[in-house]
Formats: sequence, C-alpha cells, structure tokens
Amino acid sequence: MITFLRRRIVSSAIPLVFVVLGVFVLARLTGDPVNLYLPLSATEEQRAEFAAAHGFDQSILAQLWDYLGQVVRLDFGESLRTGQPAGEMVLTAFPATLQLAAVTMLIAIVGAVLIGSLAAYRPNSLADRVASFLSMTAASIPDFWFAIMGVLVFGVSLDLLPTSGVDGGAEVWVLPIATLLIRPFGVLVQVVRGAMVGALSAPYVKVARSKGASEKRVVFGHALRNATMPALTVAGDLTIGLVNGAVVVETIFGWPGIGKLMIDSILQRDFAVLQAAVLLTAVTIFVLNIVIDICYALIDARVRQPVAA
Amino acid sequence: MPSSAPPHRRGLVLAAAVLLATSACTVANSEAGDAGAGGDTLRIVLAQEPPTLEPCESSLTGTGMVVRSNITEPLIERDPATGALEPLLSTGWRQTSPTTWTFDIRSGVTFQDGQPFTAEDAAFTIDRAVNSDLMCNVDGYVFDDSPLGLHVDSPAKLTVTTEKPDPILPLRLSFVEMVPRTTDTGAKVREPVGTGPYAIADWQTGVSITLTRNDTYWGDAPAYPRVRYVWRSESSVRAAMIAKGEADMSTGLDPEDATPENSVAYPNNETTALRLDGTQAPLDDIRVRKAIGLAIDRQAVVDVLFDGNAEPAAQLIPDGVVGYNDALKPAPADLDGARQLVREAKDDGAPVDREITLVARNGQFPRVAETAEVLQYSLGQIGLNVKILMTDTAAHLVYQLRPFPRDVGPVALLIMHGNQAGDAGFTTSQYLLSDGPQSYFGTDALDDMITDADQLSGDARQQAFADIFAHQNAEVAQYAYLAHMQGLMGMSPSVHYEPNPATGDELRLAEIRPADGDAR
Amino acid sequence: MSATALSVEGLRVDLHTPGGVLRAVDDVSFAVRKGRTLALLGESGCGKSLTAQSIVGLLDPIAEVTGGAVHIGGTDVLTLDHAGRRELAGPVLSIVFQDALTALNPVQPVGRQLAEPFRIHKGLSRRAAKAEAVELMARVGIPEPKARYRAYPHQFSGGMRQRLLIAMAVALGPDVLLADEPTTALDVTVQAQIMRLLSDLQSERDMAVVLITHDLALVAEQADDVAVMYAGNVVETGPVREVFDHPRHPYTKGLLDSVPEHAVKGAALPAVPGSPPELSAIPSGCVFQARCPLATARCADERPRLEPSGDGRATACHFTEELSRA
Amino acid sequence: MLEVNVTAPPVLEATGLRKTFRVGRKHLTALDGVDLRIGRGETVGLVGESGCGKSTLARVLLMLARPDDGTVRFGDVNPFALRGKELLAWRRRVQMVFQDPYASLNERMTAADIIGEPWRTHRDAAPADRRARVRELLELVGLRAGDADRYPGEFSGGQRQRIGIARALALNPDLIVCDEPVSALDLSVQAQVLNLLAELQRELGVSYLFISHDLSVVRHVADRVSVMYLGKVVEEGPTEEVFDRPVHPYTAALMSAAPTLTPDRGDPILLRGEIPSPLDPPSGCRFRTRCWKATDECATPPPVVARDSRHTGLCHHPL
Amino acid sequence: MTATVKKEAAAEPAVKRRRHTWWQLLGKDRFAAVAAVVLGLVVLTAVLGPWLIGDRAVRQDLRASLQPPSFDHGFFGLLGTDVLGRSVLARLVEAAGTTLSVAVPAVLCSLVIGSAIGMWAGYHGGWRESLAMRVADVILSFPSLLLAVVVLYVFAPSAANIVLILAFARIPIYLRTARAESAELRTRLFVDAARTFGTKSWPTIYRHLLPIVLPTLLTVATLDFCFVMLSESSLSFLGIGIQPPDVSWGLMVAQGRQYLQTAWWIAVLPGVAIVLTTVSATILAAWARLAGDPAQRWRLTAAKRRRGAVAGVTA
Repeated sequence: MITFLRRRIVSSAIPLVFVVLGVFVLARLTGDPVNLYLPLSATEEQRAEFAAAHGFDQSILAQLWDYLGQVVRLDFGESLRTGQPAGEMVLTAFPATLQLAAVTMLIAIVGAVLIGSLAAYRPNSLADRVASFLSMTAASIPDFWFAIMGVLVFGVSLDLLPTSGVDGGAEVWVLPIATLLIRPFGVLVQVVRGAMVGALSAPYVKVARSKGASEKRVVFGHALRNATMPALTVAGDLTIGLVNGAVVVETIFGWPGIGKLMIDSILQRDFAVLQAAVLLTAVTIFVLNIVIDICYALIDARVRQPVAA
Repeated sequence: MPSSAPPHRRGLVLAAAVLLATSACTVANSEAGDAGAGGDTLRIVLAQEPPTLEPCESSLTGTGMVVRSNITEPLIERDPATGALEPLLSTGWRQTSPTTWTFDIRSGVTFQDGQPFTAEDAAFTIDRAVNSDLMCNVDGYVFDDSPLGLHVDSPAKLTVTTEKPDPILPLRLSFVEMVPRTTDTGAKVREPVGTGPYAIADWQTGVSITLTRNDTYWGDAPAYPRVRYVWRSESSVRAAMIAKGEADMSTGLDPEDATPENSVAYPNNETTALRLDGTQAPLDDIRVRKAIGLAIDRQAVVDVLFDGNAEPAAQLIPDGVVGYNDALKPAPADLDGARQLVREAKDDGAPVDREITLVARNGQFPRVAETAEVLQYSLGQIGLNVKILMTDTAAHLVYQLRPFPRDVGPVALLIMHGNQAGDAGFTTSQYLLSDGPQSYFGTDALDDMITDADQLSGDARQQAFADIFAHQNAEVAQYAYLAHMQGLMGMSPSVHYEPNPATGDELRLAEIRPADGDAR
Repeated sequence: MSATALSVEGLRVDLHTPGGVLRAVDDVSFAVRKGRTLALLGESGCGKSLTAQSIVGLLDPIAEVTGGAVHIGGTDVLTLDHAGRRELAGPVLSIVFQDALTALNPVQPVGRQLAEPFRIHKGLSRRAAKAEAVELMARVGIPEPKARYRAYPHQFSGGMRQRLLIAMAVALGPDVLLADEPTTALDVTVQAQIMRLLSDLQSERDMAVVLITHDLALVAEQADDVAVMYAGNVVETGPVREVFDHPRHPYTKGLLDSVPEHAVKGAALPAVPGSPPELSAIPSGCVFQARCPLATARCADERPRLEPSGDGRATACHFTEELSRA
Repeated sequence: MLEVNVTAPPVLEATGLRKTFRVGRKHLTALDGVDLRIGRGETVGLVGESGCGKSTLARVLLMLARPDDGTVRFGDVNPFALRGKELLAWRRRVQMVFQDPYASLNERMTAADIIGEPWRTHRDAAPADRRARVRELLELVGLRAGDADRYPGEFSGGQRQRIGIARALALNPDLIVCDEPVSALDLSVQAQVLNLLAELQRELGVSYLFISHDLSVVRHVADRVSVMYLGKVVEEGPTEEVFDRPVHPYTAALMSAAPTLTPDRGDPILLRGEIPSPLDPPSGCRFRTRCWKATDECATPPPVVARDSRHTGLCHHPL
Repeated sequence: MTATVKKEAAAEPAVKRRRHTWWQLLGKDRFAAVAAVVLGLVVLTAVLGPWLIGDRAVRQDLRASLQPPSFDHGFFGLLGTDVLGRSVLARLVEAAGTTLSVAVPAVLCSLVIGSAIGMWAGYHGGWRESLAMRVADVILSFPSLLLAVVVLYVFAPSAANIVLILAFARIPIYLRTARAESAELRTRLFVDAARTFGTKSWPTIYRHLLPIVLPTLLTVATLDFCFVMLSESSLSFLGIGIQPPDVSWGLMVAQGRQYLQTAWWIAVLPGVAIVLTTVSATILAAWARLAGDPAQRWRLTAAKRRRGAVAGVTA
C-alpha cells in the first residue's frame, strides 16, 4: 500500500510541474496589465515605471526564473488589484469553494447511488425510465440559467430561500448547491445505473443468489461495491469539473470562492492571484486524484496488490 | 449492510461527515450576526467588490462608491448637479498668483482615529497622492506630470504652487481625499482612516464591507448607524434582492430589471459614441464617417434598448459640463442620406467593402451587446461591412489608448466617456487632440482651438469649448454619437435618496435616509 | 436403490432474442438419486447450462421457463417464489460455476464470501461463521486457511479458486449439487485433484450431483449415469458404462467414435459431419437428422420421443432398435 | 502419413533457448535451456500445463520475442541475426493457429479480409490476385469460395478454426505452430479439424509444432513429443515411446491424471499441490515439490536419462 | 470479464446470429426512436434552416421588440421576438446550425486526437502509456473554463478558437477511454495473430483496435456533445462565446437570461432546444451501446415483455 501510494504520488507530481509552467505561460499570454492599473491619462514614462516596478519589463525567461523561485518559496507575490499577498487571498477564498464542492459531491454521490441502483435493479421499468430521463435532463440544463431561475422562483416568487449571499444558516446553501449539483448528479445517476446493471448481471451475483442471499444483500453487499469503481472515476472527473460550475455559481450568488476570484484575476490581468489560484486548484486536483486512488485501493484489493500470489 | 462494513469504509464516512460539519461552520456563520438586520442598517448591493478602499484610488468606481465622502473627504467638493465648487475640509481658497493657490483648512475636524485634521495632513495627503511613486489613480487622472509645491503656512492654511498656471486647480483637488499623516507612503492602504461620517468596521473579503457611523463627525450625523455593502454581478440578482427586501439600494440595474417601484433613473454624465479610426480606409473618408452618424437611429436605441433612460447625443459631454453646446441637436436617422454619402465615397474610390471592426466591451453598459448588434445592422444597411468584437476591459483598453494596435484594420470603437470633473477641458485633451491619448486623429485647426480654450476661464471658456464640439462635428467627425446615458439605481421604497450625476461614482450615505423620515 | 433427490420433468426454456422466441431447452427430463452422479453431457449451445440455471432459478432475464417441473424432496421448485427459493438455495440446492475468477466477488475477501451461507441460513455470528468458513477452507485443501481468510480472489490460483467455489456450494451440505463445467478452465493434474475432492465431498455428504460437461472422458470417469443432450433435447440417457459401451443414438455413437483415444494412429478420425444446428434453425423432426448417417424421410417429419427401453436406459431415435442390436 | 526422414536437415532447430522476464523486482524464467528440433513434414507435440513456457516458446519460434540465450536456425539462417525487412521476410516461414477461434478472428473483418491480412502486411500478391488466392485457400480448408464475404459471426466454431488455418497457410509457411487448435471446439467438430490438419500436411508437406494439453489428441497426431515443466523439457522422444514407457514421473502423472473413456486402470497418480510459481521455481529438479519419488538428491540438477538414442528425460529417479 | 461475456454470447450462436437491421431495433425502443427523430430534425433544421429563413434571424425591427409568442404576427412571430425585434423562431433555426457547427467539430477534433493518442499508448504500453496518461493529467489539472477564458480573450473569441479550446479540454476523456480499451485489446488473440505475421503497430491499431474501440468512443462522444454545448453556453455567459451577430443556442440563453422575468421565451426556448438535443443524444447513445453489443442487445427486446421482472431472477 505504501509503495503503491509513493509511486502514485511521484507519478502524479510530474504533471504538477507542467501545470506550474503552463500557468505562467498562459498568464503572460493574456497581455499587459499596465493599462488596467494606471489612469487612462498616464504617460509613457509612468507606464514604463509601473512595468519596471512589477517586473513586466524583464525578459520572459527572467520573469519565469523569478516566478519559479517564488513558487518554491510558496510566495506568489502581491495582487495588482488589491495589493494583498496573492497566496493569502487565494487561501481565504478557497475554503468556500471547497466546502461547496464537497457538500455537492457528497449529495451527488449518495443520491446517485440510491437512485442509480434503484433504476438498475429493474432495467427498463417505469422507475428506470423516469430516473434516466430526469437525470439526463438535469445534466443538460445550462447552470447559469438554472441559477437565475432558482433566484427568481424560490428567492422572489415563492419567497422560500434567500436570493444569494452567505448570510444565514443552511438555507443559503440550497440554491448554490442545487445549481452546482444538477450536472454531476445527472451524470452520476446514469453512470451508477450502468455500472449496477453490469454488476447485477455478473456471475458473482448469481453465486450470491445461489447461496440464498436476500436481494438487499445482493444489491448492497455484492453489486454496489463493484459498481463503485466506474462511478468513482467519473465522480473524480466531475469534481474537477466543479471548478467550472463554481465560477458560475459564485458569480451569480456572490459566493466568496476561488472560481470567482480566478475569473476576476483573468479579467484584471492579476497574474499573481491567477497563478496562485490555478496552482492551488491543480494541487487540489492532484490530492483529489490520490484520494480517489486510495479509495480504489480500499474498495478493490486488486489495485493495491496487483500480483497474484 | 452497515454491520459488515469494514473499518476503512466507516473511516471514509467519518471523514466526510467531519468535512461537512466544518464546512457548515465557516461560510454560513461568517456573518450570522447582522443578517437580516434591516432596521438600523442600510444594505447596499454593488456590482462588484471594491478591490481596495485606498482613497487615492477613489476615481476607480468600485472604490469611490464606498470611500468618497463617506469614509474620507476632500478639501473641496463639486456639486454634481450645478458643477459649483463648495467648501468641505477647506473653508475657502483663492489664487494668489497665476501659479499659487491658498487654502483655508477647516478647524475642529478629527480623523476617525481621534487625531486632529490640520494643513499638515492636507499637504501630506496631496503629496502622497500626487508626488509619490504609489501610482495613484487620482494622480494620473487629475494631474499631469508636473509636481506640485506644497507649503504649510499654519495648521489652518495650505499653499499649493504649480509650475504652469492652472486655473482649475481647486477642481482638480476636489478628487483628493484627505488621510492622516500616519498613513503609509510606501504602499497603498486597504482600509483607510478618514474624516468622513462613516468608519470601516469590518471587511470580510469576498463577502461584505460594514461601515459604522462616526460619532465624532464634524458635520451633521447621517441617518443610518450602520451601512453594509455586498456585491452581486448579475443585475437580475441585485433587482431580486431589492424586491425581496434583502437590500435597500443597488447600483446599476439593467433596464429590464428596473421597475418604478424598485429603482430611480438619473443622468450619470456618461456619453456613448463610436470613435472612428479616420486614419484607415474607408473611415478616412469623412463622408463615410458622417454617414455612420446619420445611420444610427438614436431615438429607437434609447427607447427600446435603454427603455427611455437616456438622451440621444450630439456631443461628447452632457448638459451641465462646462463647454456643452446646446445648439448641437442629434439628427434623426437618415438611412437614405447615409447610403448616398457612402455611395459617393465609393464612387470616389473609397473601399467601403473593407471590413470595419466594431469593438465593444462586455459590461460597458446595460445591453451593450444588443447595442453593438443594432449598430452593426444599421451600418450594414448603408452598405458598410462591419464585424463585432466584444472584449474584456483590458483588451478594450488596448484599443482605447495610444499606442493603438496595428494591423487590425479600420476600427469603430464603442466608447463611454464620463466627464466627472464637469469641465470640457478633460474631454478635449483626451479625445479630440490629434495626439490625444484617446484620439485617433485630429486637425491642426482643432488642436489650436483646444490649446487656446484651455487658457480661458468663465464664459469665454464655455464658448470656446462649445465651438470646438461644433467644429468637430462639422469638420472632423471622429465621433458618431449615441446617447447621454442615465443610470438606474435600485432602491427599495423604505429608503429615500435623490441620485445625482455623480451617484454612479460615489454614493453619499449621508444623503440617504429612511423613507418615513425617522432617524434611528 | 436410494431415493430420488432431484427429478426434472419435461423442462422447457425459451429465449427471448431480437429475432423472436427460441426454444433452447425442449422437454428435458432426467432424475438423480442420492449419492449418485448424473452427467449432463453435450456440446456448447445444447442447453445444458440453461437447464442447470433453470433448476437453481438463476436464468438471465432473456430466458424463461415455459413448462415442466423440477422436484426436489417433493417440492416443485419452479412454483416457489423468491423467498421460498432463497430458503432452498444453499441447504438443499447448490451450484458450482465454471469460471471461478468471475464467480467470486473480486472486492470481497474470500473468507467473507465463504462465511456468507452460514450467516444467511444459520444466522451465525460473524465470529462463528468465520470459524466454520476456516474449517471449510481447510477441508477443501486451502493451505493456511486462517491466514488466507482475508485474502482476495485474485490472490489465488485457478485451482484454489475452484476449491473455494466448491466449498461455498457444499458449505451447508446440500442434497443436490449442480456442477457446471467445474474444471474446464483447469490443467489436467489440477482437474484430477478437483474431481477427487468433489467425489470425496459427495460421498461424505451423500449428495446427488449433476455434472454438466462436454468432456466424454470426464463423464466416463466420474458419473454413474449420463444424459446426452443435443440441440435442447435429451437424446439418450442411461448408466454411463452401458451408454458408452453400447450407444443407441447415432449422435452418442458419433461422439464416442470421434475421440482420438480409440482411433488408429495417423488414420483419419471418424468425424460427425457438419455442426450442431442454430437454435433458430432446429428442424421440426429429429434434431440430429442433418448430421445423421441413418436419417430417412421419417426423421424429417417426426420427432422421436425419449423412449425408455426398460433396462434403465432411454433413447430418442427412430432407429434405437437397429442400433441396440448392432 | 508422409514418411519422416529424420536424417534430413530439420526445418527448424532450436538449442539452449533461454528467456527471462522481469516481473517487478523478480525474474521469471519462462524458458530454461530448451532444445527443439522439427523435421520437414513432421509433427512435434508439445505437452505441458499452464505456466510451463509453451507460449513463450511459441513466441520465440514465431520471432515475436528474442531469446536471451540460445539459437534458432531455419536451415542455415539464424533469423535473429536479421533486422527489419529481412526478419519480416523470415517471419513468413512460421505461422500460427490459435486456440480460440472466437477470440483470434476479428469479428469486424470478413473471412477474405482475415485470410488476406498477412498479404497486406507483407505486400504480397496484387489485390486482384488476392481474391483468387482466398478462394483457393477457402476451398483448401473445406469451406466454400462463396464464404469469402461472410463475417466470423456467421460461422460455427469449426468453420472459424478453418479460417484461422487458412490464414496461417496464406504465406506458405514451412512450420505452423498450432496452439491448442482444437481445445475450444466441440468434440464432434474437433475430429474434423484434426483430419484437416493431417490432410494439409500430406498435401503441402508443412511441419507442425502441436501444443496441447489433451494427451489423446497429441498421441494421435504427433510423431514426436516433448513434455515441458516449468521452463524445461523434461522428457522427449517418439510419441508411442513416451506415452507407453515414460521416463519422467511428471509424464506418468500427466497421463494418469487425464481422464479416459476406459477408466478401468489402477489407482491414478494424484499429484500434491499445484505448479510452483515460475517466479520462484524449486532448485534442482523443478518437479521435486510435487513428485512422489523425490529425495534430497533431487535438489541438485537432474541428469539426462536416455531410454534409447531418441527418447530422453531429465530425472534422478527415472521410472 | 467482457471477454467472457462475449465468448459466452458467441457460444450461444442463435442469440447473436439472427441479424436485425438497426431500423428494426430502433423501432422496438420507443424512447430511442423519438430521440432519433428529434436529432434528425435538429440536423435537418441546421442544414436546411438557413435556406428557409433567409435573413430573418438578423433582420431587426426595434418597433417589434419583445413581442410574446402568438399567432398574430405570422409564422416568424410564432415564438415571439427578442429585444431587437428579431424572430426568435428564425434565430432558433439559425442557432441550430451554429451550435452544431461548434459542437460537432469540437467533439470530432478531441475524438480523433484523443483516441489516436490513447490507442497508441494503450497498444504499446510502457513509457508511451505513462507519457500519454501524464499528458491527460496535465490537461485535466487546468480548470477548463478558465483555460477557455484566457485563450479566448487572448486570441479573440472566434468560432474556430472556441472549437479548438473545447476540443483541447476534452482530449483526456477520449485518451483515457481509448487507452483503457486498447490496453485490454492488445492482449487479444487476433491482435497477437496480426503480430505473428509481422503487422506493424499503426496498421494493427487501424485494422483491429479501432473498429472495436470506436463504438465506445462514439458513445463517449455523444455524451460529450452535451458537455460541449453547455460549455459553449457558459462561455457565452462570460461574454466570450459565439459572437454576435452569429447566434447559438448557448448565446441565446446567455443573452436572454436578463429577460427571464419580462420575456421568458428568449431564454427558455433555446434552453429547451439544448436539453432536448442533448437528452436525445444521450438516449440514442445508450441505445446504440446496447444495440451495438451483441451480448447486451437482448435487453432491447426483452425489455417490453418483462418489464418489472427482477434482473437475473425468473419466477
């Protein structure tokens, strides 16, 4: 297990290096931030001075070198926009997104397992058809549209939920999570259903039934765990995809998370924050992948002990 | 089968539960304290979070909205409606020589941290904003490159000297917000101390800014003890918050979200226009430029797209700004006339088929994309070939400012110009000079007129600038005007506020009071 | 003669395929007595596995039992509901599958799978079931059973996996054990070990065993009786020794002849021409007519019934007489 | 049956083949000094259980894997000394018939495409000629020329195996490695395919290396037989000799374990345990862990025992 | 496990042998048939629509702004007008073409590139496999929407760039699928057979791997179609999707979101178009996966008769 983890960590750390480089290149591609941060009437001289102060006048290689040095020291510089340390800003915003994503995925996985299993248990039954159709529809609704509809319907017309923001108890979570949830949930229901249909027709399920196991035992004791593997892979990808959804959700609901922060940083050419944010996201994805691998290994012994005795 | 779950699975569940529990705390509890406290708290929803509250950045809309005249105050303030300068922290000022101005400093004023405000602080603030390396936005916006000489004659008297004569120095200084001597000169401060009626109580990054009433304020006490700013970028969400009673006021609603119950319209000094690159064919032909001006159905755009919350424009500045020419009237759309002009230009060899890029910025004003589509369609109707390029702010600036990008062909840039200073001099030096930072081209004659006008004051100044705008329309035609815009301020019936042309840039909390008139 | 443990009468199974309903098992009857082994012999697609799955009630949804009865201890198990079946599954009726790799749940330790029958039917505690399972593992020849209780299926060799599967099936000492090609995937030396284990367990627990296989030699060595299936029909039954020595059906005879063991080295083998018919193209008369050297017009029209000949044997052929005389 | 001339130069001669794979940190010795000699028109049977190295030997002979040590000679040529095109040209001399006619034919290609695939690789035969050659081959293996455009799914198992044989014949090889060619086939069809193979040998003079676990089949088709156990050939000789008078206990156990139609024989030899992992083979005699005759002596490499000049075994305690 | 299933199916010749035309199979599944009809209509609209509507999609009439759907304004007024007085019906039709011309090439590009790399990696294994997987990891580590925002702001949000960036972001999906399947296939006997007569890797991949992996990849592609359409819509929300005066469904939803309260039809109708199209594609993909797999095909026909039967157990 330890060897397995060590190998996994080393091999997935390599992409991280490329992400570090990629972020830098991408950020520079977005163009010069000087105009944004100086008054429209600023002189050439002032612009040059500003560029020099922030190192934008140096060669790309020199900037890269500085950047790498910073990354190693975990110092991401200061935000052009707010003057705060970029790392601090990112770390402040990150938990909000992480919590949103974690709760969303937890609900998505639990819900999808229940509904997907139910649908798979009687393939092509009415319940199956309805579950499949609804999940497909959920997965195809544009999230921002859903979010605004939610605000108008539940926030204003029905007056059930706050329109937006983070003030209050559990009710403020409902709309952001629902918005973030629809797609992963819709996709996961279909994946779990497919995997369960496969697992339920596997020979070991027949064996379990031949032992007189109850249907509950067959579904949850034998099939479900095998069906978890494909669902887990997809859940991992969907979690990564949540960053995209977070941009929309945070923008609309004023959720103080990292998605909104990243979009603003791009629009404001706030390189330091962008770099820090993307890097943190990449590290999170890296950790997430390892967690998923650990889950694999916990669920399926073949992963942690690949060689047969 | 929970009974047979192996230990590691239970571990996972536990971990998830812990994560869930912690998550429920941090975000949700962040501001449980004053949620829904509608009574004595004024709740304002902005379009975006201010990047900083540094007073020397107060010409940035996001910053100024919160800071200006609420947390910090300038020496002099300009009445947004009349344009007249009025005393604030300076009780009086006079020009003692062409290059010297003297300001009397108000006594008995203290900063929110208890320090008294003196001429020393005024000198310090001006020096910090204008002469330092902080690159304050105020600095570049208001002053040109020449440094100011500052001399403190007494705690109540400040003398400012300029290198060249500056007839409107007091107006310029009305942009500089006063801060105490203890303020950092090496870096910008995010949460400043000022003399204003409110002090910063709490800034939760990404969530809200809360101000509390400054009980030692030298002037009249404002109505609300607390003010809370939040931000939502979608206009419909802001409108929903007003409708739901989650917010009392909101900046910038889109026309379709605005109703008479939840909003008020106000002129915001902004003027929209197409700036035409007369250095590139076919826009180098004045007939084509004039045809573009003729093709635009301003009234229809104003009525349909802006829901009537605008005025068709015929010059870059609105009424009320020094230099406004009330003789210039927007022409009604004349497609036939426009086609005729284009045809003539074509007959003389102008390549009218050449693709013109219409550059506009997302979020520039409500329904900007639709506006661009109307313009593109109209120009298509008169035989021009136009494509639309929507950009973000940074990319738009590339087109807006010298040096202009090369190899992009003829550009018609959709600009929105706001003359907050109230004097056409700011506009002409930027937008009409041949080498103005935001001007594609000009003529020697126009340049001379502008240089002369800048030296004048009073009625002569007004007349000179009015002539300049007429001349530009007749002889240069760099601009095809669209409209003098109006802002839509979201406002719940529970508050009373009268917006003014400056409301879009600064929201003076002291002018807001509960609708029923009770002070709390 | 001991009591009949399992009797199958007139079993019919239909397959619902895109092409329509196909009869895959047609009027199959046989019986097994306590402590005896019946071999269900046939080539792939002849319906022998479907027959077994019908008996244990594990048909895929595509297949459906449309007729017949399966009696175990006086009950027709085909009439039972799910709960009734579950009660039988394990203590009374049990099955060993062919592919031991996929028949074991890959994500559960084998010990737990082995303990399951005890937990389900005897309601034993986890600890007690584990003890039973470990004992069972030792019985079927798994070395170090305690240590390997927590091991996973992929950590066992093919032979060991098959032992585990057998252990699971015999855990509660069923009256009837079905073994569906239990050794097909194994090497001969391992096959010999597994078959030995199976016969030992059989005599130990006095089980009736139905051995489903295509291997003539295995039948010859292991079974007491044989039912030869062809295209969904039982064409011949009887004691193995007698059937193999004196086949009364041309198909049985053809099969036996084509085994190289009997052939003259280097000479051409006497092969049965052609190949078995598709389920969709089973002729209305005798199912074997297309490949039969004796076929006449009668065979095309009339399907021969499985006629008992009194000596414990039965044959479905119009020429049984001629063949038994030969 | 063609008269086999044992003195004539063999089609293929392999000596001292050794092949090791790395599995993690361990080494798996799949072939441990294997010798093999196949004469023209001869059928050599190769018997052994899973993991004994049969498949690796086949891969080496097909030049898909390079041996670590030892030589393979086709006539005078060592194909492993060749590279690229030349190696490819030699490859056509050995072809293979696979065990599973379901898995070894691509379901999505027609019979003609499958049979003609070797020509596409070797750029033989103009496309126009291919059709004709495919028809010839189809008829040669007992199918109809009209079957060319049908898909494998439309054939029965026996017919599929005929297609596999036709594919192996497409390049006119000298040697065909038959890897369990009939074990996946129904018994009634098995005989047909065995007959076909014998017939083709008579007509074309091709040699077979016949790998099988079914001793009765090997006994029927093979002229000589080699018995492998854990990477070594433990016994080798003319088929009848080996089967009737085995030298090595393993050969005896194997024959005893295989079920027969006439089971009235003495107590069968039931081996202990299972085949050891090739990752960790026993020292000395590889079979000693399961052998009922094993003594301490067996921990040392066993000597060659020759029953006669053509029948040899490796054992301390020959039967 | 798949291999076993297939082999078993092959061993039941009757099940797989009976050939059914796709049309017949489609006819047996009502849902799939409806989905196919919807998709057919969408494609037909995309191809023929522009020819039918002329310039109706761009013709503005500010005086007819925001007319609700009604029968009073002729055919093109059926679904109402947008704020510029353009026919929503005409715009929906026009947008169908644009939407497909972004989504289809994007899906195809990622499909081709991802599958080629994936099959190559899976077939060879070893370092090539590791390399390809790491490349996929790197691409996946960038939040794709942000990547799109950066690139589209830098290189102008043209349709071609949108296609490229969406395609790039989805490469790993195909790469992983193709790799996994190919890695399993490379040990199959018929691939071995090709090796025995010396076939090189690319011809082997083309002849043997591709035809088998393709159905799975196409299923993934169909599902991805949904993702791409939604991504395009999200880009429009951020203002960098399809640029006016071109119009896509995503852009219509994004622009129309402002009017949800005053003129619901502008945003809801294109939203419905997106949902209908993607749901149809998903249903059809699920159906094709069953219909294309001989071992699963029976589910299609067994479905109706045995609805409600417990999977795997017969009473």
